[in-house]
Amino acid sequence: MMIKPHRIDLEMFEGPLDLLLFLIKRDELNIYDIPVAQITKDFLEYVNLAKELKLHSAGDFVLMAATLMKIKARMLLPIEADGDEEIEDPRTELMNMLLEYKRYKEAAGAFSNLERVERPHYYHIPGAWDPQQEDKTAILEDIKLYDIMLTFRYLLKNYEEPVTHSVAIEEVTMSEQVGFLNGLLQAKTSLKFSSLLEQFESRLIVVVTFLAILEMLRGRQIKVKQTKLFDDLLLSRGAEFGN
Amino acid sequence: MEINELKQIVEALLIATPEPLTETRFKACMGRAEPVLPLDEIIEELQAEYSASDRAFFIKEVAGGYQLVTKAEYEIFVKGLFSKSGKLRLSQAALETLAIVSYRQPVTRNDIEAIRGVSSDSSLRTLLDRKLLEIRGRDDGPGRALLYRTSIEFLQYFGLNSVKDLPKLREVEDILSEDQGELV
Amino acid sequence: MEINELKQIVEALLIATPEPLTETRFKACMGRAEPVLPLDEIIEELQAEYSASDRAFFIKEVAGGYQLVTKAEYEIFVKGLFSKSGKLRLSQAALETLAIVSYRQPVTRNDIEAIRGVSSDSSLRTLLDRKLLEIRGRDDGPGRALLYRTSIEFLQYFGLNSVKDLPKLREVEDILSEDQGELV
Repeated sequence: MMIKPHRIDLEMFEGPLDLLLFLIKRDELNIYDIPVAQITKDFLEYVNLAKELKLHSAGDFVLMAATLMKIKARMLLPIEADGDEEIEDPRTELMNMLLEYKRYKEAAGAFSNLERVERPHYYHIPGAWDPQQEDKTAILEDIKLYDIMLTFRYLLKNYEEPVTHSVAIEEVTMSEQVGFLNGLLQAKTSLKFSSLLEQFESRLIVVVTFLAILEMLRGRQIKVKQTKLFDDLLLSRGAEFGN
Repeated sequence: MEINELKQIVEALLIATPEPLTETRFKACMGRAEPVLPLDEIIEELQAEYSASDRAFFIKEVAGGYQLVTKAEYEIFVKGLFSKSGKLRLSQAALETLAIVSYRQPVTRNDIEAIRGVSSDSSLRTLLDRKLLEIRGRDDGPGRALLYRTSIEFLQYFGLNSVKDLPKLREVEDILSEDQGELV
Repeated sequence: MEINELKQIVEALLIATPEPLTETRFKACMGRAEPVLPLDEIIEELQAEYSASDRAFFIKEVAGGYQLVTKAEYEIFVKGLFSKSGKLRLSQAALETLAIVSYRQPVTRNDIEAIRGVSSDSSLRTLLDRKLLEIRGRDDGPGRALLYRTSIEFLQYFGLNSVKDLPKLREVEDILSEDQGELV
């Protein structure tokens, strides 16, 4: 099935799990026995598109792509009958994730229905200010911790130390981040993705770095290992490292 | 105290209350006035009266109490009172996030993202802005992450009486057997 | 449009409106529905109806508009709604003061006013009255100013074990900075 994904298609999905569920349904795949090679190929097509489109959630798709490739690799390994230890299907964890996500996706649908039913009704809210009261300042209802936090943040931005808040917009390109990762991997044989994240102050850089990793992964300049789904990624040098 | 008097008092309370009127709150308002009927009996009488006199509103049982709401047929007029963003429908991402929080609360942001497989910052922000979620303390784990919970506004928004009335979450086994069925 | 229908629409609007219903707002809600009587005429009819049917509320003209309020005789019951109300209601000024004390405690009145840029006496008094803040000790500085902190009640209300559990600004930024990724 070689239907080229379009921008619209990709934006329909809430994330990599949603996209995988779609592929499984579209191709009538058995969730118990997912053909990993096929689904990885289809998935990567979408991910490349996400990258081109510079989607907000591209990083999450990259992570899933790495996971799929890892599962695919493990499926190719010969199964060694190693004593009476039971060998787990490398796809089990992914299957559980998909099923769990599907439950909540369905529940979201039920909430959406409730929302539609309740929408035409408006609650009576007594006047936010009490006409008997002389104080005409607005009374804020139901203050939450979040409001306290936002208020403090707002006050700090407006009244205090305005100099320290002049954050310069950082310009960062993908090729810069490729160079940066190359440099790091020259100095060290491997590095943790989480430790990379810690040094970036803006999410902009994080996303660009994600994209750089995908690029290098495709060019086999690096390898990515992950022991568990959504676990930390371990980056190391690939076959084409430095080229 | 006579039922008519009680009905008027409850009506006054429903007009003045900023949140659903519960039995507890009702008793607190009544103080030492005696004898008092249970709130739900008075509500029932009042509801019948509103219905008979063709009022544009009715009493809704929500979030463990009672609150006045407008009838659905006036929506086209009433919505003019609010800016568009006031009743914007929630996005699929926000609904998924809300579903996860509502069934598993209290949860951390990581818990949500582990299930959704995608960053959920912007949904969390929308839900906090709309007061459907609230931050409630911290996790005991090493990260001491912030915990999220649904609010009373969440119950009101979906017209639920309590979190026990949430739409049923299907079991994994059910989903599996259905999907297997489709393949056969 | 008939007067009875108009009365019902206005009633729905009065129930749902968060601020007094003005003629302008009423017209906006009616859109192109025609013909429409002036709001004050409809209000008059509705008022007569409420009075005849002994409702516990009436329509009050306030701030150039109309609002439903409870009759004065129910005041003794209604005030029970606001004693130790479940929801925290504060003015913007009081919220700002509370936010500063929460994050900067212990603080003096001067510290608060330096950040807010305005006198904060009355907010501090409100917050002390509501037991959200308390005075504990004095500053070591020359003025020996009083020091303000949040109270146990404050922690309980927000479900916190200690003030250390308040969300950190960095954690808020995480949620608020969602849109940056789209700039790539």
